[in-house]
Amino acid sequence: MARSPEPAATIEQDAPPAGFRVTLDDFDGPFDLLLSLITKRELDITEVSLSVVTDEFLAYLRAMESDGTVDALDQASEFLVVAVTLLDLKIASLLPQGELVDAEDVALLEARDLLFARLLQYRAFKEVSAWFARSMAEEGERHVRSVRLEDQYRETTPELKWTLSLDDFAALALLALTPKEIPVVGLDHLHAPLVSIREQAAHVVALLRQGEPVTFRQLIAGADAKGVIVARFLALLELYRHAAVGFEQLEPLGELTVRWTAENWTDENLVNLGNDYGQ
Amino acid sequence: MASESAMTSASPTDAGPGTVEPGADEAPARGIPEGIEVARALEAILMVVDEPQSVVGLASAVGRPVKEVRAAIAELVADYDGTAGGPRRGFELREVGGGWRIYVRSELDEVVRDFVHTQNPSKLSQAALETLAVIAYKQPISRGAIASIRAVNVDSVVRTLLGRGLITEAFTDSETGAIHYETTDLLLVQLGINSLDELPKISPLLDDGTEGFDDVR
Amino acid sequence: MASESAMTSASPTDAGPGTVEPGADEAPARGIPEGIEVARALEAILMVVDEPQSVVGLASAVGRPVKEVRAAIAELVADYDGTAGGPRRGFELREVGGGWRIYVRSELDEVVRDFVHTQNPSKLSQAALETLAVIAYKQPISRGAIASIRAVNVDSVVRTLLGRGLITEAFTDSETGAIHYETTDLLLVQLGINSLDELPKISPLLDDGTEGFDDVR
Repeated sequence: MARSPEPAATIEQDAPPAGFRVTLDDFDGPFDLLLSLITKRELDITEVSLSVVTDEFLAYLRAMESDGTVDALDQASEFLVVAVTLLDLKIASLLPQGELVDAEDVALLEARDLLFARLLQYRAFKEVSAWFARSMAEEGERHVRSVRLEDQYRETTPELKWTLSLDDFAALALLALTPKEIPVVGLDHLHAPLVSIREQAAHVVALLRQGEPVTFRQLIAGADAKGVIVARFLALLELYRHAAVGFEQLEPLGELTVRWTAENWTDENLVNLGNDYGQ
Repeated sequence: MASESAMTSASPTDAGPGTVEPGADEAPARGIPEGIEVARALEAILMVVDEPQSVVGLASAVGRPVKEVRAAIAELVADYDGTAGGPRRGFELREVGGGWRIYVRSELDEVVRDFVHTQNPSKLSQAALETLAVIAYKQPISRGAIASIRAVNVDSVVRTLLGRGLITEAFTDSETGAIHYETTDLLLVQLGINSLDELPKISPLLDDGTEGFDDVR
Repeated sequence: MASESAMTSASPTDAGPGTVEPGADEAPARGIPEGIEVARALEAILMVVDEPQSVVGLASAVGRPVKEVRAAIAELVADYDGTAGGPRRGFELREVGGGWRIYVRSELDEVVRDFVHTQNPSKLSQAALETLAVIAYKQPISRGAIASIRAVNVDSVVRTLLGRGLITEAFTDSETGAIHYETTDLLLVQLGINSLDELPKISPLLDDGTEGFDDVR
């Protein structure tokens, strides 16, 4: 059985976390990473020592994050799903085992089975791809008879009937040369109309920069669509990340007050805001 | 056009029950000159082809029943292999990619190499090979489904495979608009196999948690 | 891919007067695998070459003395002609223009001609026309580049267009080895124009045509 190729990146087991050097490019997705971690520890997928592998997986994820290599949301999310599942499983294995099987346990078991099933499937295709590579390499060495047609046959092939006008020909070229994009599944129907986080951030910033603390309720006043509320909330989180706002909440689920705390804020900050969300 | 046949995956190799075989009794529209064996006509045709030839195609070319042509091919294979009394030839007749073609016998590939200025296509990346494997076993399959098995975006890899002619668009789902892909005969040729049935079985590896993967061989 | 052999015209056919003939005593630099007759190696080579091969060139390829190769060729001629005990093959080994090449035996010309005709209908397929249009507007262009624009494998279509004399090889990229194609005067004649400058302009849309295909050779 073909071992998955060793990743070029190395884990330095005893080095401090800062010593991790990982490039995302070395791993073709989360399963690739997970599989290589499992293989490295020589563990069976079904008897994975979850704890160790989960820690390593998360370490990679963290390193990727700090490298800034996780920029594409879709890619990061796949890694996150796997990480979260692993983490769940690890937590479950650390907790004292109760006698009762509750719904959460069942859900965890299902999550584990699903993760392992997908991982096994991934491994199966990865392993069989070695056969593809080998067969193609072997067949590439073979020589098939493929010679120029003897002149006597070449000369007697039926004469070409050309029916295309010059304009038809140009039209055909235009058709053929028009980029044949692989159609992308549209996401438009998922949020219609699209709400720009940046636009909503501009609204939020405008309100806050007047100086007075503003409650979240006030910030979303007049928002007529759920998407707008979500976008303003995300905008707030982004602003918090940039240390532009502070929060005050006296009791859990109580009124949330937002205060403008940015010392030097330029419109350039605003332009870059929400880039992570692709909007 | 014959050249297009490399793109279609339906192989006319096996004439189904519904296929009309050129009858032996009918006067063939074209055919072999009096007194010449079918095998001889076949080897003449095999000298000029540049693509695998299906049994049905060959039968139509020589104006003989498929059954007779199939027997003649078997005879030629044995003949070239040296199991029919003659020498083991430097070439062989192989069924690859849904048809028959003359190949140099593999032990002589080395000797022949210098004579053929082949432009070997650059090797596929590991990601491309794995994607190709997924498509080969799960076809027809949409890009979304491939991406979910591989847990990565596969757009550029799919484009590479399309450009290489190893996969092609099978159909577009009328509801979702998702294009489904399937492998081509060219892939079979490059793998040196005659049909998808010759792919290695991978089901044992999928036995655990195979729910929803029943369609995987 | 082996099919490239049909495209290359360079062949070591003519060994010039300065060619050193491999001596029988010297250890051959390359040669035939242990236990395989010279005739078998020769027929392997003859199956894949486009151009007639000189005896000297063949001798050098198999690492044997010219005399021995000459004898093996005579043996093969008799073998294929059926005068050595076996059947009279559908192909024959003939000396033409100072070299040896495998040809279809003349009594089977008719069968092969019919076959070739059916394979080459008098009208070009849509795929061939589109490919031709791409070449006309983007020449000189490599097969890989055509494939990436058409998002399909174009090998056989290019072969058809070459066979029809509508395109020709412009040059081979010395670095990548990729053959670049251009259209011929025959296309101009068919289109009724004097030069490529007279092709209707469609350039504005072409600029973005190649984006995103970096990974394709």
